[in-house]
Amino acid sequence: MNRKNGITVCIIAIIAVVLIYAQSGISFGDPVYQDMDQYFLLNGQVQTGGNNICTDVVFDFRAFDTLGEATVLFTAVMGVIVIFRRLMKGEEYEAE
Amino acid sequence: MKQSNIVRITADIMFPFIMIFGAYVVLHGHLTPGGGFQGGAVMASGVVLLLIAHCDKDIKTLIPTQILKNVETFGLLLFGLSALAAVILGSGFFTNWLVNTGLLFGTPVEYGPNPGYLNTGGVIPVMNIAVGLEVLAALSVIAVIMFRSTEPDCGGEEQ
Amino acid sequence: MTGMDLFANLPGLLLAVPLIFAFATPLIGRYLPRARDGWVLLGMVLTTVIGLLIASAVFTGGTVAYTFGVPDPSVTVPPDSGGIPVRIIFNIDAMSAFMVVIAVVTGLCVMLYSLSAASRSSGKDGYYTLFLLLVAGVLGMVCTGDLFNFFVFLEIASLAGAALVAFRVDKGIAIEAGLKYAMLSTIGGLFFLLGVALLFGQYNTLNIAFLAERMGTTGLTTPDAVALVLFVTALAMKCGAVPMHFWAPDAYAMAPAAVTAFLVVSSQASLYALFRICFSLYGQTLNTVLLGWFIIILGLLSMFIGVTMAILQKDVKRLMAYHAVSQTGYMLLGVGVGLAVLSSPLLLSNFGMMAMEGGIFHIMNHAFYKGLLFLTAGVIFYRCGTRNLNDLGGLGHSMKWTMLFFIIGALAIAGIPPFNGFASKLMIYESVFSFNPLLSIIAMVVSILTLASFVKVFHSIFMGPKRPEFADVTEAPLPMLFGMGVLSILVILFGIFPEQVVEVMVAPAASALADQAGYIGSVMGGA
Amino acid sequence: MIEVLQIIILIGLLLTAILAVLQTDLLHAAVTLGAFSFLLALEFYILQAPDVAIAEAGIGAALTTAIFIFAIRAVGRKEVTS
Repeated sequence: MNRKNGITVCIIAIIAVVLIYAQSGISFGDPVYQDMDQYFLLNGQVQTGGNNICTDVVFDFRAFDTLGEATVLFTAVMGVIVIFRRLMKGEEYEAE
Repeated sequence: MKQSNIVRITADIMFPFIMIFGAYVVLHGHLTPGGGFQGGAVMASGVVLLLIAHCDKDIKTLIPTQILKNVETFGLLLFGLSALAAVILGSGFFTNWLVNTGLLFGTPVEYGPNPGYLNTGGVIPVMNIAVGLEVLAALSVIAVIMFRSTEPDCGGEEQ
Repeated sequence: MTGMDLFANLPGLLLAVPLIFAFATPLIGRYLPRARDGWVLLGMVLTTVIGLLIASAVFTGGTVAYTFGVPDPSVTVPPDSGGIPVRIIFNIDAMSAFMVVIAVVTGLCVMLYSLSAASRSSGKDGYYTLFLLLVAGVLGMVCTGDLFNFFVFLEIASLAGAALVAFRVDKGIAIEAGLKYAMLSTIGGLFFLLGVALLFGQYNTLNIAFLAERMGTTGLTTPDAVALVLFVTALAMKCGAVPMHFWAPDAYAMAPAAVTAFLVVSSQASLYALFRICFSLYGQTLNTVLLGWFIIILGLLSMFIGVTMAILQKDVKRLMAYHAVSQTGYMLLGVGVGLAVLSSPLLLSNFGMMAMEGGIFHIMNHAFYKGLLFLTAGVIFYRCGTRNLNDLGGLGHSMKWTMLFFIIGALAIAGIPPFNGFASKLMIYESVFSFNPLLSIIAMVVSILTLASFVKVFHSIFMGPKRPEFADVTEAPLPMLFGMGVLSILVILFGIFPEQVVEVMVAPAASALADQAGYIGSVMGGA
Repeated sequence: MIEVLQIIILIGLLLTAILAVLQTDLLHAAVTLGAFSFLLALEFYILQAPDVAIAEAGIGAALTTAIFIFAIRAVGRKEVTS
């Protein structure tokens, strides 16, 4: 058990070091390319009519992703309904 | 697991305020920080608060699962169909077909700071409301189902 | 653009139709339970029709780029943006169209099969909803040209898949398998998301084509390399390649048979994404020889370990699941060889393209014959109630059609002519032999072991005297036979006419995958 | 001033995260995780992402904790180590 824990900690440490090393190559708050952000900031308000640029991006420029995220939530609900159906109803259930 | 009166009454008093704050976040999604997801989550946390405070059988009549499921489906269909309406009106899927038309939510907006008008944003507020309903219902359904099926004394009862 | 133009919006509808049908299914199941089967079947048929229309448009007219949220979806780059794509773009080239064909055809067959297979179980609303969501997730994964959008559909497919794996809740082990699948998918998904974040932080875009272009001008930075490692880990995990294959036997064995047949397609969508990222995103920026060899070694390990583990199994579906791992190795091997010689046009035209064609053709063949095999295993379980090889026997007397379908599937997976497995395996053997003879010999040995394993299975299920406990076992219901029949006709057709299939679908897919400049050009304009 | 607040929050995040792993009482661990989410929401707010902060407060601090508590009610409070 202890040895297993040690290996787990080592793996997590290696992953952490690699990720920190990787993101140190990206300057925080000062990206090299920022043209898409600028496009959103300059055109978002007029094109979509929303003052909140975040919502403009989420519900207009990337609305399809939002539908996807809503679907993820719906999938989770259906999964919960399916998996808990025996505990909820206690009905007889036959396999396949 | 019955909670004390203090918890129950506090939850009862807090519930409408939480719901109104959530509805505010949803409806003003295109003007102020927040939106459908955030407001829906806030409203769902109100429902969960009720659920925790009233850990007894009355809650079944208070929060019927089937209505929540129907609200969820309605929200998702509203979202999907308001996106599909753009195709029927002759433009691309997910086009913002209400913006700058002068109709509902269709007032044009100038670039720059402004006080924030509710009647703007095109389909963004519609989708915000749809997602708000969906998230409220979905998270509540998950919580309610998990609550009922883990209840030691009333698991396995009729829904 | 004025008026309703459905044909221009087909890529959008391809996702809208299954999603909206899935959203409405619980409502219909609750208030109109008689209409539910027809409703989900209608949804699946519509999706199939749209998918096949898109595929034919792509195979005849070239790549279709579809932008979400603009009045004219063919305009990928807004004119006032200074030449950057800002919205979500579906970039359906021949490779994507190829995967769409696999997904919709298998999906339709599995849906037909499910109509009777699920008739005895509870929770049918949830089953059909999740199945439609799984189909939508797979279709989104293979169509999208946007990394974050891919992640969203990966999540949908993973969650729906996990819930369907755990569908038979009366068995605790099904829940365990579902939980395992969900955990693995979540870890894979988060790895993928981290990789996307590393790329987005540098290049400020999520579009694969535009990322590839910017990465080409910048050169490979350290975060890019780490992101590649994360992508390859996540997607190899999701497609069940060997060091990360341990979820596959549990999930494939415990899911209902129809779901397993489609989970194979879901895994292959991850495989597609692995190839897409290696070729279209990193293609020219990276030393592809190293990456190619890495994928070849993954493939060899999967082939060999998968088949040796399969021989030991007693459970029919577990055995088939290990074979699925092993067959994934062939695809990795074929496309890996293509990737290893990508930078050398001479070797690529000599045998690289053929290896890639073989690997890609094998994706389709595997989806069909493995789907068929899983469905026959499902029929046997449906009628006999057991999947243990030691308890089965003598079913050849009462289930003649099922036996025929099983023979077709087994011969196809073992690579016996004239079935489709032979066609793609032959292409892989030939081309890999010119690359490195040893690899080809290993592939052939694995094929022989596969044959041996299936002879054993066939013998213990169908041969021998009729057993008293299976005396009243009858042939499978008609919808099940129909679903299996369509798949087996495809298996035979693709085996008899492989040249035509390769010419129409596989060769365009392989050249689309190898052609990074064309992929970038289809979004960014020009070439 | 804001830096000091940020450092305090980040130290708090680290502490709650470690505590949540080390707790053997599952209920305590769930509540610690709720505190972690709350601090994370504050941090998002300071980093000028109020949208994310509201979502994190609603989902992370309230709903996830509640669902953990429902699950703990079914399986018992003590972690079983074999």
